Amino acid sequence: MPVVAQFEITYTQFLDEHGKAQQELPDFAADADEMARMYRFMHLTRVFDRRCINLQRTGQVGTIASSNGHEAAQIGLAAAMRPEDVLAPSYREHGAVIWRGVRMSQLLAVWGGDERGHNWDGARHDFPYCVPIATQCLHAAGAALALKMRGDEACAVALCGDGATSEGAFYEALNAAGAMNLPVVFWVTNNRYAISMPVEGQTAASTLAQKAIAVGIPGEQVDGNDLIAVRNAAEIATQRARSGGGATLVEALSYRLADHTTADDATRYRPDEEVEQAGRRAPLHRMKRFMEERFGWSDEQETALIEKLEAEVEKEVEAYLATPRPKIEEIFEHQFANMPAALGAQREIARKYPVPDHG
Amino acid sequence: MPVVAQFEITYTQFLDEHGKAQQELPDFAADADEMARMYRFMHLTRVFDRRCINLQRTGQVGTIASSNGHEAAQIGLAAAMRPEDVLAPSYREHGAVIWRGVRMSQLLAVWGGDERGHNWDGARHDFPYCVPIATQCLHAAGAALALKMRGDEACAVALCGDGATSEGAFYEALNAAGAMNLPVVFWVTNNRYAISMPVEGQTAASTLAQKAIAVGIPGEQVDGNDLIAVRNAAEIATQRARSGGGATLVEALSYRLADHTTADDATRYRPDEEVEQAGRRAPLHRMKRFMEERFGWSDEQETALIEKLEAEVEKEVEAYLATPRPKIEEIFEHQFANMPAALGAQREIARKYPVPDHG
Amino acid sequence: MANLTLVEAVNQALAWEMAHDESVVVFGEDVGVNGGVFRATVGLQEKFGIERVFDTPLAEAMIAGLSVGMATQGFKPVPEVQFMGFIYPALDQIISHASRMRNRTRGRLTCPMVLRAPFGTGIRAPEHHSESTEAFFAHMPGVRVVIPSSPVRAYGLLLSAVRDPDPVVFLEPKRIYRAFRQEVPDNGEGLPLDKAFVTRPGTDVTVITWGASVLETWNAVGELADEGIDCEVMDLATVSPMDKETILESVSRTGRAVIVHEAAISGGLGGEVAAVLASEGLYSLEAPVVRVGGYDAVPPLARMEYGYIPGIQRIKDAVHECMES
Amino acid sequence: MANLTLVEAVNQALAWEMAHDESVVVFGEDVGVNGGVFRATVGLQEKFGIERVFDTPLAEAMIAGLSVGMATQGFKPVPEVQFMGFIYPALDQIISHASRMRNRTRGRLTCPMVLRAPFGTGIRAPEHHSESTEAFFAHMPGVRVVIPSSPVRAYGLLLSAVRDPDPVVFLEPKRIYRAFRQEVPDNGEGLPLDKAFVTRPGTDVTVITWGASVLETWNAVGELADEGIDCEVMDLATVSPMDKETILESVSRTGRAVIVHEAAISGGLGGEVAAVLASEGLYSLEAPVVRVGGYDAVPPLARMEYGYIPGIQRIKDAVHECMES
Ligand SMILES: Cc1ncc(C[n+]2csc(CCOP(=O)(O)OP(=O)(O)O)c2C)c(N)n1
Ligand SMILES: Cc1ncc(C[n+]2csc(CCOP(=O)(O)OP(=O)(O)O)c2C)c(N)n1
Ligand SMILES: [Mg+2]
Ligand SMILES: [Mg+2]
Repeated sequence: MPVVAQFEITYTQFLDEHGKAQQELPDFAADADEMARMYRFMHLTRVFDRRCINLQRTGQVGTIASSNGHEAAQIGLAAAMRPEDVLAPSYREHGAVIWRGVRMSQLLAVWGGDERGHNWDGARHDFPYCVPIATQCLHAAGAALALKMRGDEACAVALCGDGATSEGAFYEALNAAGAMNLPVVFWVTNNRYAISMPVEGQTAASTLAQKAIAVGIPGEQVDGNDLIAVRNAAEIATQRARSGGGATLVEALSYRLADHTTADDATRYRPDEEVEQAGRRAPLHRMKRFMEERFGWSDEQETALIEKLEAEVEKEVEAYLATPRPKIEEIFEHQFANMPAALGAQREIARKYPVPDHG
Repeated sequence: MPVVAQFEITYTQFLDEHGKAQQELPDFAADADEMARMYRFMHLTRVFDRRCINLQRTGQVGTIASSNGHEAAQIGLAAAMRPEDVLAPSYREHGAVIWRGVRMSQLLAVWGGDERGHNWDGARHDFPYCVPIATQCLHAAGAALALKMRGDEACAVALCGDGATSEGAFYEALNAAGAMNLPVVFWVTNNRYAISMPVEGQTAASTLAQKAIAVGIPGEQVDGNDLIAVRNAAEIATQRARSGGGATLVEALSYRLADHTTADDATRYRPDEEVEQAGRRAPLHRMKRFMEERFGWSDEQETALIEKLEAEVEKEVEAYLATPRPKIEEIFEHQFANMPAALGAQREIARKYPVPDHG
Repeated sequence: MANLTLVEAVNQALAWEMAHDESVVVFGEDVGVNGGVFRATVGLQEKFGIERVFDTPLAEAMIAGLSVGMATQGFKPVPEVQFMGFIYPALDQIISHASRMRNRTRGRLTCPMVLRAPFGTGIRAPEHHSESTEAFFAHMPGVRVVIPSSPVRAYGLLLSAVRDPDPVVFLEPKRIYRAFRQEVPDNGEGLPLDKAFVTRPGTDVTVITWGASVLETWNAVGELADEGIDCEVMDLATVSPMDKETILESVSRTGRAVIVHEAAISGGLGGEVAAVLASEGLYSLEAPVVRVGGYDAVPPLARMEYGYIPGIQRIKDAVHECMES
Repeated sequence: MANLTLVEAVNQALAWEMAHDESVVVFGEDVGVNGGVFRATVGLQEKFGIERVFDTPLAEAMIAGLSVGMATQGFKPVPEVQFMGFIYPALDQIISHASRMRNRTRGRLTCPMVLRAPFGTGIRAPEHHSESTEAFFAHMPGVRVVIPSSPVRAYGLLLSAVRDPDPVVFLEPKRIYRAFRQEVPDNGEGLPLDKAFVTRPGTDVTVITWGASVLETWNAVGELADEGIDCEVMDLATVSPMDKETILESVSRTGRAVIVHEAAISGGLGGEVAAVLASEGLYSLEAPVVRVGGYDAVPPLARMEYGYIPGIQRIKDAVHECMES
């Protein structure tokens, strides 16, 4: 039987879990400032995340998803993007959007139940956090088509999880991107779980990267806890997209080190040992080692950095808590550019009733 | 970069377009009766199809999809199935369902605008023709799960086209079948077009078979105009499913030799030469050569067979035309097992009005 | 006899029916090991095995389509969609197949299945977790839409839904999943799928509601009673096909109707109730029908959601408006 | 000045707007080379190039999602869904994203797009080709639903729809795509998206309709005129947000209302019209509101479809019923 097509999927890692280089590093890894900048944002993501959980526990924000364990995947990818690129994030991508200029107080507003948070700073054309799984992949494809039609040298990037790869929307987005040769990167952070479902239950495919084969685009696997591997892969994929090379699927292998959200209790479905083991492979550990070895990063600097970041986060928390409550009128004012008469009448009714807080 | 996964897609053909064997043939090909039976049904499909088009032109059925060119793919597959297997066909699979015992008069009823046609004979548990593209793939997966839970040694088969492979439903069905190791065969008859869209426009994938790789199931390509290749692939895939080996995707390469439906005019979007060329590779041609060479099939037999089949079809056409018109009451009687009072009241209203035919 | 919350009653009904009907299968996202994000299916996998209670890949169209396939082949799937906001990818399979499999095959194949989904606002959840689009499903011929609003009704209606030979969309008001408890005898007795529940007889005005709004309605009606306004309260529950008789009979006595639901008013199911009154009950109407519902806006995030859904005061004002005109 | 059918007027409107607005893009299944299965987009690819008029892979959720992505980035997508029966996979993107992008970002991103789809019965097509589920979209805050029922209105309403800064679901009654012709000046003038059309003034009863039913309604009203019944006829057209004022004003004069549409009655948009009358127009009603629609059954295949949708006689009987009570 003649073979009519052949494919292979590669895996890339630069730093092992102890921060030791496994192969020659890309140039950016020698740039002390750039590495320090990314390392700083990884820590910021972690510090912010910790504070978010604590705000939820004290009832100051609602249910929130943790990015614990995703620091390298989020920062490495964001760092490879340009301001004019378009990001379509899932709900867990705090580090990536903060890098792109969103204020932490705005993210807190989103999780605090205030739509104004999504009217965020930074990349104003980026999509808001997306909750319906995988639907943002189609938005990224559409944005990519817009960029292509305008002839911009820019690309769109969709971020989603392992569970998202089971949705038809994920596949339709990839297939359209391939068929139309769109400048888009589909970035799957495989953190091993979709709430309680381990990735092995999502699909019989041995990698998620190979889903690219179904649509005729390149797909590859990288160590998602290795900042250098992530950024390297993200640079290649985004550059391919910007230069007319079309779409890429990247699977970043990582692990969700927290509960799915603050409404979840992961001990119900996964053993503590597994989480501890994964913790030892956490992105920040190996980056710390790397920073120490390459750039003589010290414990003093580490402590000072974290203190500084905590103060930064605290300022944003204060800004969030100090934000006056939205007015009920606001829920009517952005349904249409031109408010229909009947809706205006409903707004007048709503005005008459105080809005109780949650009991 | 270590390679973590490798794949290949094979293509199988036994008979070239002149009916010459390209490799050793499977056993069934030596069985004169079985081959004659399949050949007969291929012709029946063709004769029936021709008559359908003509009935539409004379306004005796509505818009209808032609199976011209699909004879090998439909009969070869159906012949590999067992009565207890479950078929989930698209709207174009006349040959396959007739083989499974559906009366031609019932198919005519369906296309004539009478739901009673789908209350058809033969495999009573088979799904009706499915119009919403690819949605039947999920039904086949569900049926397969039912068979698996019952421990039956049987499988489900979904039939769809090349265009269907772009739908999320197609992918979700394949992925679920892989993840749950379901006894199901996804059979894609790639006839090169989805109405006016050539398959090259559907996807950047070089084969449709490789879509199996995305979900971790075997996928292969066969010559869909080669009855022997089709039946051989169908036997392997269905047997794999029945024996616990899980799902398979088969892409059968064929060509739609007619307009998409009687409502379509294919000359708008494809050159006559292309159709003529494809016509020379038509399934019946090479089967005739094969029957001649292997079993001394003669032109007299051919003519006699076609006359006999035309008479058979005519009987069914008469039965269809003689079927009394459905009653308007019937549109109410199968909405629920127990008719709600309000619906019963609506039925009484409907009774009062004569139902005009189309003007 | 167990003192249960609404979500516990759902669980008890599923357990009863699975124990008594081999063909019942429960699946969805996180319904197995995890027992459902609201614990509705907790313990079922242990009790009935991973074959009959299992987690699926993350794909709602698949969950619905798989159910259609199984239902036509002799099983009774009871899939869960995690939140109503994620039911939309499944809508095609419900309207194009589940709802019409019986009709399009003239009874050859049928589709007995129950698609469960929590719906409505009120749990401080992220976007898309507060949908109340029951009206979509109530406009699908061949589908029943059932909404329980108490533990007792959740148990009895879910049993009947699973036993029903046709597809049922079973929407659970998650805001009151744990709002109160009731004694729910585990006796396997179902409740009718074609009868609205008059939960409080009254003479002045009929207040028709369903879902979590029964809670505010109940409190409003209590306060109105102190003012001397005697409301008849109806939990429509089996919202489609709708029990017009009970609605018309009640309003024929009270002469007035107020409708309360969380869904957006325009195009909401309250319109169907009002339309029934306008065409079949007009002569009993002594005052305009008043609809109180979510506004014609996207359900807001947590901080404004209680300004969006009908609160006690808004319901009381609506009843006053109805009484005074 | 061109004498056009409804579908030709759609084509003329698309051509005008594409010529005058660079950001307008048309795509979908078979809309390019093939010019659309109903020829609605014929000639556009030749005129405006394959970049702006192109065929997509076969995936409706993708078509809608792609549109959302493009619309947020400055384009005005005008995708076509080939038949309304195949719009359901796209529904999630419409309600979860298109309808709320503006609201959830508080205006930072918007979603100006027009999703076109032919709808309704009457062309002897196979299953799933006769859907009329406009009520689904009319229950989505943030979405406009527009239904033209004449060549002139198709042209003017589509122009306004494409120019509208928010998402519009534009449903074309394919049964009357070629039923009659009108002079349609190609002047680029849009029609308002918030006004119903009174197509015949009358004094006895207001007949409110939309889509292909305008045809039977028109014939029925003509025959009724001969009997001396003077109907005011209203094409609701912009069915959501609904023009309540025009409805209420008309019924305040006639005192009677009959609603005619193809969709299933229960949960249909006629219910919303009747509800508006029951709550805001009750005192003008001299008779029960009568709804005439498709029955609460799956739209039947060709042989029975004219027994399903409201025919001339059924409409006349409804008007008589309304007049006599
Ligand atoms: C369409 C849809 N279905 C279900 C959900 C509920 N849900 C929220 S997150 C989640 C799991 C997602 O897993 P994955 O894609 O791996 O992303 P992760 O949360 O692990 O980052 C589910 C099922 C949803 N938000 N959207
Ligand atoms: C969900 C859906 N979208 C669109 C259509 C309209 N339509 C009918 S057949 C067809 C093309 C199908 O092509 P393919 O899958 O290759 O099957 P073929 O007709 O070639 O056998 C389309 C777009 C449909 N029936 N269902
Ligand atoms: Mg995950
Ligand atoms: Mg095809």
